Amino acid sequence: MDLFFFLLFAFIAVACAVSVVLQKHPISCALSLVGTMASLAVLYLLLGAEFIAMVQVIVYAGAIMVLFVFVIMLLNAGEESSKGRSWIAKIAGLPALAALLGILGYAMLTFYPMVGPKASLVHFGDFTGGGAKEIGTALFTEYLLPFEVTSILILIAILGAIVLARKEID
Amino acid sequence: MQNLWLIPALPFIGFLINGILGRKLSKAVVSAIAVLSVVLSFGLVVSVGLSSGWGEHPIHQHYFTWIRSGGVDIGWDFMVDKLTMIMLMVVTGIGSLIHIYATGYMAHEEGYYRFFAYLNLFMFFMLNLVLGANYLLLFVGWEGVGLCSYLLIGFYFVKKSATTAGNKAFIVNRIGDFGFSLAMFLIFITFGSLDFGKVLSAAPGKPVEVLTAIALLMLLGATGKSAQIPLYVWLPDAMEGPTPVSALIHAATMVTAGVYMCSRSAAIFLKAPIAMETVAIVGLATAVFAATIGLTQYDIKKVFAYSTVSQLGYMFLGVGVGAFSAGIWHLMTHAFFKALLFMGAGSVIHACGGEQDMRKMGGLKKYTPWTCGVLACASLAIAGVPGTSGFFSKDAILTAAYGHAPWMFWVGVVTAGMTAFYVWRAFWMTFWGEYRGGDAGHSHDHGHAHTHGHDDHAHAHNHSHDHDHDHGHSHSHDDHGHDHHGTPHESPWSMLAPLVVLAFLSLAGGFLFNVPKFLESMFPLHEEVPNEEMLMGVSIFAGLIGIALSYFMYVANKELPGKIRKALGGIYTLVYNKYFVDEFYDATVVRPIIEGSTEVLWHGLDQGVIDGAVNGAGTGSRSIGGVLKHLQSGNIRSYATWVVVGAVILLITVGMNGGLIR
Amino acid sequence: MNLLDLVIAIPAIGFLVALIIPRVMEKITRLLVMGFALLTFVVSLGLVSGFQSGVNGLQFESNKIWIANPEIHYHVGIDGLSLWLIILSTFLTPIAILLSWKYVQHRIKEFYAFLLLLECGLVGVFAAYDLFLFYTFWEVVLVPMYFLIGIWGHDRRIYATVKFFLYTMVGSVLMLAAIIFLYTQAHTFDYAEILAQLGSGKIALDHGTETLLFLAFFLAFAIKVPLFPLHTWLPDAHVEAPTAGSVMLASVMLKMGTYGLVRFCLPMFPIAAKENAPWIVILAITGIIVGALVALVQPNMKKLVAYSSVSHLGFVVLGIFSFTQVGLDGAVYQMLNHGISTGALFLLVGFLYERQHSLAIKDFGGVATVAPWLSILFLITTLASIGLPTLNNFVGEFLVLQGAAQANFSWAVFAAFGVILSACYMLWMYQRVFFGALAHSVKHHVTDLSPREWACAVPLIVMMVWMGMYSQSFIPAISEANARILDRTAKAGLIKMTPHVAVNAGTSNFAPAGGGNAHAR
Amino acid sequence: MDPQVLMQTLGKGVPTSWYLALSAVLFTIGVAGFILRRNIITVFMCIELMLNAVNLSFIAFAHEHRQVSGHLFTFFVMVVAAAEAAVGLAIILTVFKNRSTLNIDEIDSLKN
Repeated sequence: MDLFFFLLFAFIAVACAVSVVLQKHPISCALSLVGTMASLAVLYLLLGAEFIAMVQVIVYAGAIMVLFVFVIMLLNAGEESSKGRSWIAKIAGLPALAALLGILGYAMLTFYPMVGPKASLVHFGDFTGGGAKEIGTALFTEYLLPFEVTSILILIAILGAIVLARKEID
Repeated sequence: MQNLWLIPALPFIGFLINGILGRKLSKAVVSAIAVLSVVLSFGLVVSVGLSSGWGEHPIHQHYFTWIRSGGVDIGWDFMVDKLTMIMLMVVTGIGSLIHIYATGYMAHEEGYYRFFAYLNLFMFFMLNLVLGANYLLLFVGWEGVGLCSYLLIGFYFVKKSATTAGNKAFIVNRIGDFGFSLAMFLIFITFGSLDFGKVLSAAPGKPVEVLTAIALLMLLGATGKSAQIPLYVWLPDAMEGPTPVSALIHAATMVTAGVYMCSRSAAIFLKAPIAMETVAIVGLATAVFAATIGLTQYDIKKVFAYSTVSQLGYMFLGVGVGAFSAGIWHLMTHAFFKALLFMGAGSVIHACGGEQDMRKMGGLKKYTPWTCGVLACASLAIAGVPGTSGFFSKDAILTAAYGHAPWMFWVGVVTAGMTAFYVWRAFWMTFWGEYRGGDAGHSHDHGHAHTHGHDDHAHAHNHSHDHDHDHGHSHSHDDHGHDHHGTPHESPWSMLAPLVVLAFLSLAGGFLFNVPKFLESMFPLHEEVPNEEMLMGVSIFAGLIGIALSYFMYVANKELPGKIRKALGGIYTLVYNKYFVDEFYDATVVRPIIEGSTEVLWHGLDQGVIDGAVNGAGTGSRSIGGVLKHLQSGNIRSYATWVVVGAVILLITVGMNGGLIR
Repeated sequence: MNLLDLVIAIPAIGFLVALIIPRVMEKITRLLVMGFALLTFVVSLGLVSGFQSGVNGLQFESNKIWIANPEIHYHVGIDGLSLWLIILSTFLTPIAILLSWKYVQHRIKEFYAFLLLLECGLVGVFAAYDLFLFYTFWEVVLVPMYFLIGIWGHDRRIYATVKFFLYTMVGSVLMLAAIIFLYTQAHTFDYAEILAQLGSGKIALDHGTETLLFLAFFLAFAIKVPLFPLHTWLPDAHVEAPTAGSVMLASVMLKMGTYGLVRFCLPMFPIAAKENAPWIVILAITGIIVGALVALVQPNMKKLVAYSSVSHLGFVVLGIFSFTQVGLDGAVYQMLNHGISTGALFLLVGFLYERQHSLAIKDFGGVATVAPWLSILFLITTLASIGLPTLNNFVGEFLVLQGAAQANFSWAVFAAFGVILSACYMLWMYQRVFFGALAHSVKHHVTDLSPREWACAVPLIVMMVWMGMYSQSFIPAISEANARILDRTAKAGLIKMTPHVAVNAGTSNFAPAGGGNAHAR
Repeated sequence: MDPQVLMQTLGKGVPTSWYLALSAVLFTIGVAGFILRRNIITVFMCIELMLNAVNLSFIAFAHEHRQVSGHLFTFFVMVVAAAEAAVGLAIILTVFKNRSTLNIDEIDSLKN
């Protein structure tokens, strides 16, 4: 079962991600991205991260992506023009990407072998430390300071957004 | 206990009051302060003299430590001995007279307060120079009087020629000071002190070479301040200043500082025969050289200026041949008669409404009898007519010169003859014959209307400061352009009274003050020279010949000078143009420095080589940057690509080196 | 928190306060900044009154750990050497603020804030006794000056700032390398500790290393001074800088270089310093003469004064490397003198600029007619600058030349040429600007001093006279500090004495009776 | 690689490395989008995609080490992402307002 769900949602995630890159219209991209995020949420659940999976769906797929869609609608963004002049992206981009993928894959598979007795396995239900209770405990004890800092960060982000938006009024 | 510091302090207070508040004070108050401060200081000198037996019992007073560092310990010390006493009397006495004279002479000038402030400041520094008990204090006065000389020469500061002359004076003096300061360094290294007492008492024990070096460096200093060859060039130009300044600074006091310094350092000079010989030769050469120039000049002040240079040469001759007291004597008598000559000339200029060219004067004796009379006294004295003050001192020097080297005596006698000639030439040209000025004579002088009379408030419109006359003539004008009457007129009594006093001193100064006798304890009298009467006779004869010749040429036979001029041709032109020394210095020193600094040092070295190297480095890095700047396209996608490429390279590098974890 | 900490802290606090004040409250900013600067000055006067002579070592010392690892201390303290330089900084800052009252019209609060930051950095440089701290302050000074020239300067300000910045950075990077090298040897940045280790031989530098370290420090300082071939940033920086910037740059910032030479180069690397002294002295003398000659032909007043600074600081370097008590005292005293008199020159030139909006000499003429008091103050300053006795520069120049003469008479001979030339360029400039016929534009634009300008200029004039007439107020403290430094160099000379050094050491220990012969040539 | 062993392993669960590989793939796709796309909003979405890929790694590691820290990192990344989205989109709005374009190739004022 683990394997089935993994393969299914991994496929959906990758397919949607590719769609994000390939779709011409931003709205299509945004919807594809929602797909990726949703499937990732399922994968999180498989990994025992219930809380994060929920947050992923609510905050990411919900709030943030709505923001994106909203902006796209607001700006009435159409299909992107193919007009561009980054020769360096064309020449160096794809080889660099291939190399990046190769290196990342190589590194991860070196440290975490794919198969064999050493390979550690993910089985649904093995790890149950990702519930809201555990997260909450850690967040308000060990990670209290960073947590409070995030509140300031968000405050600043709100301020920043307001300041930037206010210019439009002037 | 006399407070010596009060002597210079009084003029200094005068300077402060006049300098700071003078603009708001009336002329009467300004002159009262200025004159009073100097006269009081003269009174103090007299009282110090009375209480110390005229320097018989030297006074030495320490006020505060000025500079102390390492071995250097210089106090602000004043001292009075006989030599100082003479100088003090000359400076304050003649200074007082000239201050009084100046109240009349400058009565209608703009910047009246400024003039007296400078004059008082000068007195302060001059008294410091004389009173200072160490070389550094002497140097303070030395530079300070140079400053005042600069300020006063450039008193008419809208006139370019005046300020240029001021600069020239200061800078040429600086060259001399360069020598003096090096002499001080050497003195300190050799003696470990700059106090006169310590240095001079230790001088006999020091090696001759060092003492010679010190003495020669001092001589360089003295040639600057006392206008000797090769640094005399500033003094004739200094006549741009108002006439009282010429009388006080450039005849009676400041320029004699070099003689004072050499006499003060007699102990060093006496041990350095080569230096003494140099002093004598420099003095003699200057005396002859300047006298020849004096023969040809037409500007009355220039004539006296060259005469001053020449007479200073005499004093140096006296010092150089070892007759220090004779040199000092001549210093004193010269102060009398030369101050008188200048002030008389000032009176003449005053009378002629600012004219200085003797060719535009003449016949003044009937307009200005008093001036004529006193100038006659002074001219007699400078010509060395027996019985006058100049006769005694000049004779003392010449006799000593004969004792040292007869040829010096003969050259000196010829110079004396020339001196008598040109001074009397000036006298005849000014006072005898017909008045050659008239209205035409000064109509070119200042092209604006003048009020007549002496009322103080009528001068409110300024006299001459709005235009800059850069006179093309060989002579220049004292900007003393007031009172343009149709005919010359006698000067007011404030000017004449000091002249009369000085006239008396010029005539009788030799009798009254026997300086060599007075200074006998400091400078032993010169040994007797054989045939002294004969020598005396020769020099008297030379002087009389000079007077007679001038009468013959400028009164009895007026065509003669023109003929002689034609006959001499090139030589006359050479002398008339002062041997082109200024032009020579300009071409060999000034021009090369200016051109060289501009082209070679500034444009060449600074901007070319050094900045070139710096900018070259800059250009090099910029051209590398020029290649690299294409990466900075501003295109976000290419930046992103670079980030990826960089990340890949970084990961590969880390991976090749075994990774981070291990 | 002792007085010295306060003197460093008050300007820093003032800097922050000035930044916080809203932009609209210009008047309050000015007054507040002025208040901070005056307060600093008053507090710094406490340093003078509390300074004890005869104490060996630092006074007002304060030593706290700033960064734990690597161990960097906030270690400050003063001796006679730094005392007066600190006072000079705190004395001139209020004047610089006051003189900019009208001149600076845009970005007012940043301008004044930077002046306070500059003051803080300068005091810190002169007080720091930890090499890293010293370096930090050294660079802190650079920042405000960069902006002062770059933002409030004249037309070519960008060129000037870049040149100024690059020149200085090159030197300071080398110095940083040397400091780090010393750290690897001594395992501390504390200067006193490093000195002790060097003295006791715990850090044994071989000859080549010592020379290299000396040169690294020397180069940083020599650029700042600036010594002759490294001086070309100075005229550009001065010409483009606003008046307050010029005043601070010439008066105090240049002294950082000479201070560094005395404080660090001499005591840490005495042997290298002595060995390298001959060519350094030759450069210094070349600087004196070339600077003066180039100043002579400058058409721009500020450039002229800038080149005169090159010449004057040549005297300072000459005095330092004469290795005599007299010369060193004179050099340190001359630093102060130059600060006062050249500061005043820039100040007065700035006044002229504010009136005429030109620095070219040819645009002036006859100023004395319309502005007599300005001319008189300028004249006094000019005279101070050319070393007239009774004014300050004379004392310094005399001592420096005397010291140089003791070390080697020919040095004094050549250096004294600079004294002649200084009269030439200053008086010639004075004549062209102030004398002569009244130029038309001058008549319309130039007025005499305002009360504010009086307030700026008079303290400087008073100091000129005071320092010229009664140098004993200042020199004893300097002498003591210098004596310790010379003592160190002399001891080091005794350990490994080369023949050349022997000659120098002999003359510095001047014997009244003997020494004359050797110098008589 | 022995198919038998593979099957045996997969029977018990999915190897962690597969999750990591997926993460790497998603990340690379995100980078590709970032480089290749010209629409600024899409580019922004690609950034979100990369963040998500990284989050997946975190969660996988958290599972591997049986620790909750990874979850918390993910949480914080989300917070930052939210803040970033807010500010970023505001910037995009402003840029669009000023330049009337969403093409990042035309927004090159960072040059020089």
